[in-house]
Amino acid sequence: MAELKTDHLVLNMGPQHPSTHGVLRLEVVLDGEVVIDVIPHIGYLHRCFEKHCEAMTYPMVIPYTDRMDYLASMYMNFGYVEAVEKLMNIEIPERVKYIRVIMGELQRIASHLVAIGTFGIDIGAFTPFLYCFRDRERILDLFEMTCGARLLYNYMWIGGLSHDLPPMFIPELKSFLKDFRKNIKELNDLLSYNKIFIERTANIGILPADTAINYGCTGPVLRGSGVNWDLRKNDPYSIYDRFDFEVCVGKGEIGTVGDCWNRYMVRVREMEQSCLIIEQAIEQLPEGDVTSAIPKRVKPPVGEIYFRVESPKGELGYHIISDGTVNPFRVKVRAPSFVNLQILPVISKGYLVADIIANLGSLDIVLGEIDR
Amino acid sequence: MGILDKEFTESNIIITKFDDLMNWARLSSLWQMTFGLACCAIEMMATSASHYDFDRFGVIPRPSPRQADIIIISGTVTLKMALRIKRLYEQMPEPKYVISMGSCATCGGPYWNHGYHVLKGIDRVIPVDVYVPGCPPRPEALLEGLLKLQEKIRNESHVKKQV
Amino acid sequence: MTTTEILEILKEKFSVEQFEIQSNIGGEILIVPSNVLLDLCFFLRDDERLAFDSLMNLSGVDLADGEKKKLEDGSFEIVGGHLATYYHLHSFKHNHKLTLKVLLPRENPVVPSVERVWRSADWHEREAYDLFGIVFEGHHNLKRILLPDDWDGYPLRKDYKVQEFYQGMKVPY
Amino acid sequence: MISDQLAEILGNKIIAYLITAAIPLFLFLVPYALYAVYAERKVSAFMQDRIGPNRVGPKGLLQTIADILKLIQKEDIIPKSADKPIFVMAPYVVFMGTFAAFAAIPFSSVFIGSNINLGVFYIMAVSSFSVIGILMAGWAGNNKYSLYGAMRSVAQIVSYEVPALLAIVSAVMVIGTLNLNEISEMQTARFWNWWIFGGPLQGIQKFLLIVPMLVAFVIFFVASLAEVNRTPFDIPEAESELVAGFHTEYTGMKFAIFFLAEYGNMFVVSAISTAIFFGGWQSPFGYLGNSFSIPLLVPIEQVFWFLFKSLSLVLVQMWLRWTLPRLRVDQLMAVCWKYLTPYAFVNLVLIGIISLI
Repeated sequence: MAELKTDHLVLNMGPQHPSTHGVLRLEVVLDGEVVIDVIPHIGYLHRCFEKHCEAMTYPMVIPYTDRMDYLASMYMNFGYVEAVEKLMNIEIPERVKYIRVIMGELQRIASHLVAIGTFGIDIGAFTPFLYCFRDRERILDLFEMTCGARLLYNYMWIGGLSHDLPPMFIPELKSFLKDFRKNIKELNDLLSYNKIFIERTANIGILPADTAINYGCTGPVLRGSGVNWDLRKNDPYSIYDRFDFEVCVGKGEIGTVGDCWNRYMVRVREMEQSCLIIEQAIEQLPEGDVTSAIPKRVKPPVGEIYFRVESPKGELGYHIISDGTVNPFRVKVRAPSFVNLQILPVISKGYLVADIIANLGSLDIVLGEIDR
Repeated sequence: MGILDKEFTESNIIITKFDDLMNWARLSSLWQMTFGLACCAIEMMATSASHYDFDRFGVIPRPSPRQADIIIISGTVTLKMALRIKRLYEQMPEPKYVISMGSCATCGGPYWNHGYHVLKGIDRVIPVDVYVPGCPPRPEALLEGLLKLQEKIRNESHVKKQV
Repeated sequence: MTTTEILEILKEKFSVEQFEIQSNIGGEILIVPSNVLLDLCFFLRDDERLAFDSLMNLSGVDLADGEKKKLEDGSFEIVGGHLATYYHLHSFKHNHKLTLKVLLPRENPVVPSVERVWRSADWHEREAYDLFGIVFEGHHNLKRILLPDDWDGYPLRKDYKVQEFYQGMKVPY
Repeated sequence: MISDQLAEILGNKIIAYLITAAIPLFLFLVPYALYAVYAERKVSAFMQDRIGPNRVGPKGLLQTIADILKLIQKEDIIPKSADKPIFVMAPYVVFMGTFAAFAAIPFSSVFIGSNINLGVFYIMAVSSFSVIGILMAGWAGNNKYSLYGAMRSVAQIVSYEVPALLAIVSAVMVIGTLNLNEISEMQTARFWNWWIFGGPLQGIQKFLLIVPMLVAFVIFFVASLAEVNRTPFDIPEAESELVAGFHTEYTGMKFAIFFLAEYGNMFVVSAISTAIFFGGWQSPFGYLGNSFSIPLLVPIEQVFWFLFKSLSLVLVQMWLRWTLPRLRVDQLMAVCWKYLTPYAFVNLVLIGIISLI
């Protein structure tokens, strides 16, 4: 009898698909349910950020940085303004530094909450997503209180901030942190240590440390693979060297180091660490004027800089080239998700269709940042 | 007729004209397509989440365009994506509605000038019923947009010719 | 390790005269010719003392140092001059950084692909190809990544002119 | 029964049968499904710190009615590349399985569509009819997601039928009848006579039976969750993977019928659990009608208790859906063949031994 011929099935996921986290398109080659290959197609949200930068002045770029990683806008601002300040050699007031850290860490919590919630949806648990959004809403309230915007803030300016903290901010923040600790515990009970959740995520999409480094992965993806690397600790910028916190790495107490569960758990633990940083920052917060160092005219000297910060997704790098005019000559953004997404085909091969979704969720990508 | 009309609008009787009933059914159960593009999609998700709760108005997300009534274009539409959106729109069954959420979807938003790859307004590709301004619109604004759409549906008619 | 010290180590294997150190606000930059780039990158990665195990960023830049030619419709075209690629390397092992810069002629921007050295270069190179038209020789899948396949021109070049229509949709506002 | 009386009035048997058949549909199934969907939305809202539908009618009570009216109005799209006859037929085949099962469900001692001797057997047989419909739907849509959903669904339902039936068989072995009405009648008087507490048996046998019966119920309940495609076994329509699974291509009323069938199925499996393990239509404390000597009240009470118990089980299904993540397809099969089926066999043997004592 002649052997039965079989063919691979090509499944097209996205750009509209409930769990591609935006407008990512995946071309999945399948043998039954087993994944032979995954080819990500990006660019469905290419908004020409880098072209805009060349046409705008330095301060005008800030709102566009907001719109790159729209889940972590504060951090996008943070990286950009610090880079320009370095380029111009501006010394900013102490209070500004502390407020930036507080905002940055709050944003990290908010971003991780979305990552965790949507990961829950990918696995099939809908309720944790809403719990995460409930907590995130309180962080957004804090931001709104400060600068009036919920999602895209344009809060950090070159040399300072747009507004000082309102008087009620610190007490509200304290009460949020108090409640949030409890909610993390609830989240752990509901999702992190759920038997089905563990079955679905542990030992799935294992990413060895050396592969992660070679592929340029950073942030929770790299730390999930057990590499103790956090720019806040290892290459401190701003005032992160003044705080006492722990770098969370995947320990592999459930599953293997580098699997989806460990990547997920790194985020949960990082939220706790962020709370710690914020608490320390509140205690040390000095008085002062937040707008005093804002330059009248932003015109950096000829030169270039590659400045990187640890955004919630990983290493966010700004490569800014200045030709001495008020417009940046070139701004290239090293977006963490852009690099992290490359790993998806590597960790998905040989697993099942459902595992692609789990892997993608555990990478926590944002398309705005990938396509820019 | 006039007396009866008043009777129906003012008192809480459920029996009403056929048109009104059908319109009422459509406006009360606008199933939304799970479809987000960019920043506004996050606000759209926030609108569906606990704090604002889209479900109150009968809006539930459906992953398949075949079962959806409204598509909320939430975010920047790029040229690469525009054709896909058009196809998605065509896959939806009539009657279907479009909410253009945020300034990017409405007119290109901040990307209107130098955005070589951005479509300047989704209305160049598919017809839009309600525009919601903002960058991004707050969830309240999206809810307002939904109420406006409901108002629009309420005045539609199966029988009468639309002008 | 500073760039000068790294250059000392590189002396062992390469003729250093072809390298040039450019001083700069954000750290020194090592300008290298494109023909030794691949060997250099392998060496930088594999040498124990350097161990640059990760490519953090790869940027393409249009230096626009050529001659500007006005066209009839008011736009301009750049003839001659250079494009450049930047490689921001980083070592997890020693925690030091290095920036490489390769100058490429604008008319024929060809540079060896470092994808085989660091896999993270894959998409970065595709992006540079997409937006600048820099050709990376030896790349396994050099296609447009952000823009659609049938797009005209390289948008981030300084003399880029937006096309009027794309598949029937008007592009400018 | 009712159909005979109708036949006398109308003079035509077929019309009479058709009318009788439609009664449960309009009297019970459609309103139930509508309000089950409403309840589902309210339950999920309650669990997620939300309010849920509250704008349409008082407390949102008319929400699902609006939904169904809207679905009727929707354009009925049949994709060009679809296999048209099969595509059109599929939802009705799925629904038929569910609907036919209602015939043998004992709502009370007098209200039962067909008091056949093979009730349990009949329901299990007829409800697996929906597999064919699902496969038809998945195939005819000519959509890869649909096909995946259908294939998964078929594999899942066919597999889970084994532990479900084994669990029922083990119970039926002690019970000694397949007639659902008789089973319900047996568990009379007080709730300790329910089969989940060992049934109306006497002495040591009753106490020995408690654990195996509980196990049988749990196995049946888990397997039935899988049969009706509910979380954690909802992989055939797994939203995050397969968009909407086998009904991806369906619009309007056809989609509504799938929905109706799904909620109908949820009730059918709950009804079987109720009839076999939880005393069927029997009241747990005795009847008010008997104590006040109003015999007419008893059947109504029976209907109440039956619905109460079944709907509680439906609520449990909803509760599980909004709490648990979803299993993967291979894990699903592993749960079935590596755990549930062997346990069901062991349980069968145990119950067999106990019933010999």
